[in-house]
Amino acid sequence: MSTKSSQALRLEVPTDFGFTEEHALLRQETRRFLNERLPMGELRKLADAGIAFDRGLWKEIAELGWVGLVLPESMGGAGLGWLHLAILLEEMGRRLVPGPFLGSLLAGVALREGANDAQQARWCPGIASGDLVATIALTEAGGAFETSGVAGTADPVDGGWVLRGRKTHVLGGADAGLVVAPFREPSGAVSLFAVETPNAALTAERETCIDATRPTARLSFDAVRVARDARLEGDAATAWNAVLVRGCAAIAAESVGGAESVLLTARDYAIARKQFDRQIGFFQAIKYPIVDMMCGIELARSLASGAAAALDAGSPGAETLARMAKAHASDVFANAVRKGVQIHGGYGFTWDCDVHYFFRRAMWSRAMLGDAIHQRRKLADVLFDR
Amino acid sequence: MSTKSSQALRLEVPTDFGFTEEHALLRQETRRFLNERLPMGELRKLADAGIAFDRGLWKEIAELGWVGLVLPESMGGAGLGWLHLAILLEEMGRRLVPGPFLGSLLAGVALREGANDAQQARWCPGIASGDLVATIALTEAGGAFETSGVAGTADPVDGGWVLRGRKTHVLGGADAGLVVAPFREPSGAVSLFAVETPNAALTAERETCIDATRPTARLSFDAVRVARDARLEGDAATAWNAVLVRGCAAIAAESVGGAESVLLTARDYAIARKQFDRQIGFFQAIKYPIVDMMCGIELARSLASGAAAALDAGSPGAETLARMAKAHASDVFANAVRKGVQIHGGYGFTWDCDVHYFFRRAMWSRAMLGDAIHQRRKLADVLFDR
Amino acid sequence: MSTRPEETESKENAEFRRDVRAWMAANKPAHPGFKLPQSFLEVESERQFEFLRAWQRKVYDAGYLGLDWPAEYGGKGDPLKRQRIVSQELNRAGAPFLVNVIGLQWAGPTILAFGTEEQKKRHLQPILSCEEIWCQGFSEPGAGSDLASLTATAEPTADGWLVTGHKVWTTLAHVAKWMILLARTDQAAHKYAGISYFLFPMDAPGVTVQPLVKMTGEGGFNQVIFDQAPMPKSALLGQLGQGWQIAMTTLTFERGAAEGTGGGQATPSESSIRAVVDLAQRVRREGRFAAEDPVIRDRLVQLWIQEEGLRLTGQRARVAGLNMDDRPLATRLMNKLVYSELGQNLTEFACEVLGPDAALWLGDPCAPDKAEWPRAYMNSFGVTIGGGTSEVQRNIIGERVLGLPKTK
Amino acid sequence: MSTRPEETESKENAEFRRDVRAWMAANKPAHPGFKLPQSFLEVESERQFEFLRAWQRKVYDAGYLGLDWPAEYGGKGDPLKRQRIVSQELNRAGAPFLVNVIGLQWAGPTILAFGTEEQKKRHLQPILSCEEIWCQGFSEPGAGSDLASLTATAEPTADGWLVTGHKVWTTLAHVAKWMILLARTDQAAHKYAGISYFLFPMDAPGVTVQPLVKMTGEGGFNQVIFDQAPMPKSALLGQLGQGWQIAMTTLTFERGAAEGTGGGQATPSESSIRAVVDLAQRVRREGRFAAEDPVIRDRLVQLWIQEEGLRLTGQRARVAGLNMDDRPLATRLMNKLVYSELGQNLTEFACEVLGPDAALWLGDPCAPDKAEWPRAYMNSFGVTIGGGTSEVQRNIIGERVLGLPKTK
Repeated sequence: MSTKSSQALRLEVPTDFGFTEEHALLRQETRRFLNERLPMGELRKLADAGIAFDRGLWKEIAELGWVGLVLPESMGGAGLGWLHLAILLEEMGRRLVPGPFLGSLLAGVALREGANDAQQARWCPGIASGDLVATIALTEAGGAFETSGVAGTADPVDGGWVLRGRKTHVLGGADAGLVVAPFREPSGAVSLFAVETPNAALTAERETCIDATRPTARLSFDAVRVARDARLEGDAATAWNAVLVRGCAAIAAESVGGAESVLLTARDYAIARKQFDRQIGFFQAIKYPIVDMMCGIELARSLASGAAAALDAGSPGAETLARMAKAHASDVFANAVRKGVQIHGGYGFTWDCDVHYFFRRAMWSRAMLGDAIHQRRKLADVLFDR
Repeated sequence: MSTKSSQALRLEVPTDFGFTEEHALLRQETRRFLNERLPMGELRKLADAGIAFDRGLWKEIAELGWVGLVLPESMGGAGLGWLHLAILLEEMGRRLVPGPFLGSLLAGVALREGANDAQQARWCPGIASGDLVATIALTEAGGAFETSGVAGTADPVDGGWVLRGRKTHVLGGADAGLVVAPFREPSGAVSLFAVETPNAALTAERETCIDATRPTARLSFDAVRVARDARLEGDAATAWNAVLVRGCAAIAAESVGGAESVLLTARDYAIARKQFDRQIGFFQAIKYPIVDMMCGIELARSLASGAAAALDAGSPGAETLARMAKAHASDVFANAVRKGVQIHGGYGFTWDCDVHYFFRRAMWSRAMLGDAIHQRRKLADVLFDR
Repeated sequence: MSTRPEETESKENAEFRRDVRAWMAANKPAHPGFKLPQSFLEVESERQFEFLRAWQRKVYDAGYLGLDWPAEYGGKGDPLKRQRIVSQELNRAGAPFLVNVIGLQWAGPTILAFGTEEQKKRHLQPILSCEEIWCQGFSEPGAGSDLASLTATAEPTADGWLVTGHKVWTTLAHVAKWMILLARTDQAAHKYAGISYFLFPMDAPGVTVQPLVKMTGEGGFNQVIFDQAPMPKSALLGQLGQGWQIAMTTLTFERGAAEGTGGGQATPSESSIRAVVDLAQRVRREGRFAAEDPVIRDRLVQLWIQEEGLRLTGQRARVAGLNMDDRPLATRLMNKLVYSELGQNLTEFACEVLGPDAALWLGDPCAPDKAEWPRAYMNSFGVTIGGGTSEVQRNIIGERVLGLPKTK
Repeated sequence: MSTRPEETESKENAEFRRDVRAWMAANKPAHPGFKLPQSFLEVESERQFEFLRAWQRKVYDAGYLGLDWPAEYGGKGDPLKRQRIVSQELNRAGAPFLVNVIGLQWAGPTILAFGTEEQKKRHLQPILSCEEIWCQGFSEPGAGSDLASLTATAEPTADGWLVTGHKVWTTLAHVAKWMILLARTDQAAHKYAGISYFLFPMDAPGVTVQPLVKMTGEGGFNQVIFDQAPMPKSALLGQLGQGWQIAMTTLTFERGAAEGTGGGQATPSESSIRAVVDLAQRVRREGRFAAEDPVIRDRLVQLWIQEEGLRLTGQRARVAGLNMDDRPLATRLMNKLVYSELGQNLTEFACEVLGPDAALWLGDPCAPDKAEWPRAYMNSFGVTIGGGTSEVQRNIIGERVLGLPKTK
């Protein structure tokens, strides 16, 4: 962890999370928009047709200002905080919004934290407006999310760099106009590079993702030639850490929303379905897992919004809270879908039941950016001061 | 673990566990005797009066041949197998039989595995007849059960040894006529020594044990002078390992019995107690924990009897099974008492309810000879072949 | 992880085991090159089915199926022990499963117990030889856990019955020749007493089989619609109105509470633990192998202990004196509950071990083990739900084994 | 682990907090040398009680109790926020708990909500000053989770009622001056409608207080037998037959669903996680510190995450927009369930960390932390059972928050 443990132990969150009416409005409007634009039937159509990236939907989302929500106004964004984003992502998670949103979001974080003014000016407005789909290549084969796992290389050549390596699970990797990715320089230092596409030496192969709403790809950098200023001129370690921490907070918020949908679906089924002449929600075998699901979700929501508020406040405990939120929300979501299928019985085991779409998202979300086992190992170092 | 992993992976258990009518008879007779001799009211009297070692009961038990059950007939024992013992211990666990039984049992194991003929002839018949209460000092401050944790020292002096050290949690430590304990020689090697009491330099302080049926003590060896032949003349490592493995198997079997009692108590209460005009066992909130308790107990019983059968067969997988049995039975027992208290509601929280006696035994049994976390760490080395 | 015991086996049985093992080694088919189903719940394509049918036929022809069934019905009349040895060796060899599971394990034993001489003669041998596949028509859309609320009816005609109704989760219905069918023959009778049990010919007119798609996106089970579908008098098994009682017997076989006969296996094999260990030794997480992570090791050992406990429970269940005399059914009735949840825990954990690559799905060329793990995890719900949900199992154990009051 | 937020606190509040903190540092009493109870459920001896009563009195005299209660009843009429700051600082300082918990958190707020002007004037100030201790007479031997089946009766007389019945789990009854009492005043009425709520004087004749012994072997709570015990007309709180409704309000306070007022605290404090970390850093297991065992670290982090989640939930619960609009009560009603089970998990785990020394009990000179951990684990059942069992809590959440059908 980048923070000193003595600092990280102070998990200050602003009193009352600095919550304002504005946040409530954002939740309301987001929910209203998604209820209309992406009811479950519509999501099913996209997912079943394998349309993980619907450009029409993307355009609408971009016009609502979501993609640039947390980018500064100077970069074309709305300049809002991470608590806003957490609310937005929770609502997006409820509806399993497909597309490369997270990739663009985190590419924006990388540029904001790790690029110079010229680089930010060049790419950020396009990202914020949605015109430039961007992404960040977070992992390579072997599944590491820390820079220590970066094996791809960047070699300086006359006037630029040659990039070689293979990145996996890249969100929107086959659709992005800009790929931010870490490569290791001959000195051993890891730097971030922003690569515009198309590039003849950069090939993207779509992955068959368990979650059909996630347009992921494997990228092969086969001696990709880029200009000198493709290397982000900020502190790569800082930028990378910001991406990881904010990525954890983002997936946590999204997972809370996904789990919430499963909870409501299971709740409704427990009320509607009858067996033994009773609504099945009568039975504590059904009731208790739903209650426990809710309790888990509420704690996860607290951690996710607490992490967001801490990020907004610049609290040194933000990383700890973000990792806690990721660990807990991942597990809560995974547990919710597991119980969700079971509660629906035979119907839950079919494609017709909505739960499996959330099941797939939960599998994806748990696996990305470090699962709970990984996060807790990091957190133990904070808790035990080593 | 002492066994080679390639061997340990073959967890052979004799088909049908080599079970005979004799085993069934032993269970029946043991149960009948304990039902009469040690009904819960009698156990309560002993425990509440702090009588962890009732010599009358001990004499009866000894006369039944329990103490020497698995010692060879040549040493005055009954020469029966560990499957017999597992059945006996399960029944003893059901009734929380107080006293130093385990200590004498494991001292016998140490002598059988690690002493020469003369030493065996000197002490084993007394142990088997119950006339000589023996014990083994398994742990020192710091709580290690492996010989690597032995800090007590044995220094050779003219014609004998001087022993120094402090042993904790010694079963029957203040009542035993013979204490077997490991000490480290100047060479670094650990040997087992058999010390007869009383000995002026050996003081025993009774511990206040959480389980009032366990007469444990702390022993201080303050330059205890013993003769040369007090050192057991067999392979100490083999003997120690035998004690640990058989100790794990024994506590596992006893824990199965304890958990079984809690199960039956909870079951009966769930049938007798009414709330909301229903027997509380109607509610799945009560029914399911009881069912899960039963399933856990049945698996633990299988592991405990499997381990015993493997010990009888001399299977190289016996250690693995014994550690599995200890890990699982400890957790099952601990979980049973936890749920057992909760199922009994406010009554379960009182001294009047029997469950707390089992609760205390479960706490003791989990903690001794390595808890589940410890056992699983050892087992992982077998499973992962390192 | 562990092999079956041989040391105390009789000389004859040990010899038999050696023969079976040798035969398996020589005859186990090579992988056909196309995706094989993980269990009989997932047989989708014709070629999968034909491959599996041929394998069962081969096992039968070799004399290794129906060993404990009477010789006059195609079996051998040997002790059950012999069939158990075959099952163990099938498992050990990693051979394909026997596809006619419903026939071998549920319908067959039920017919043996309740069938007329004629029915036994007619049905049992083609089950063993895999000539005739069986499916099961118990559940309905409105009658799942509450099976007795089923509404399919069999209306009497001059020479038999006409069936009308809707059955779901009918695994193998698309290839089945016969169905064990529960239908209501007396509307006026008590919920349980009005049900009868039939051996229904799937080629009757008025039967429509529609595939259902599972949460994995795969097929393998179906719904069956009956519209005045006729069956002859000989279709009735047992007495009219005895259906519920017979069905409970079938479910006992299905849940492995009674010992599987005929062949086939039900528990998550020891090899699945080994497979996850193997996986952990291949997968890297943050630069080191998953197998080096103490938390992963601890979790996997927990599952190993459960699996070993379950295996030994199966062994112990056959030894009266090692069971609690006041609940002889305990170890048998808990079998399905424990193994299905263990299987779910194990496959879910395997997905955790996988790390980010758990997100790669069937058909992705880079998916570890061809995405068998997330697929197996999803399919595990077929087992915790099918054949009586875990919730129903817990009720049954609580009520029938422990004598707790019924929750209804 | 974490300290309360101060940065965005108003200047006045921050100043107040500094004052409180300074006062605590100067006035927190030294450990008296005898065993102190872990909570108000365990006050056994006179000296324990007097020590705690003196401490509460001191806090009150300093002006730090009842801040949010109206000035005319002994309070200060400040915003609740102020009292919350005091609670946080009490916690932070590791000060003894406030012994009159039932008065401060359950009886007091209920009287504030339902009492007559006279009752408020009479009872509230002595609660704050600890002059008059309160206990609670709700549960009976046959009425635990099913509280409404209580059978204690209050028979009307010319100038009040005569109480006959049997109450159990009456914490502090042996030192209490008053009891909030539920008794049946109308046998003919519906189960719920026949109950009334009284402020009963414990010094009435016909009252017998008998200590109950807890599973730890310690006292601290009691049973109370009423044999025609008289109380005056002024004892009735609210309307006759309104008892059930008022009791539900009290239970809401008891379970922390409504914010505790008056002072005192309910959640397992962050310091308990820190204490287990500290323990793990002292205890050796097989030669290395428990804190070095990755499995122990992992488990403890799980508990830490829960604790932090619960703390943040408390913070968030006060912010409407951060809660689900369709279940505003969720975070409050789940509080007792989650913290009591977390406390149980944490104390049980501490015993695991202890290794063999977990077997040393109260009074053993070598017991780590004077055997506080096994004792705390046992006492944790007082919280998962008392004030409505975890089972009752799950029913309430399922039914009142999620709208699931009642299980009865």
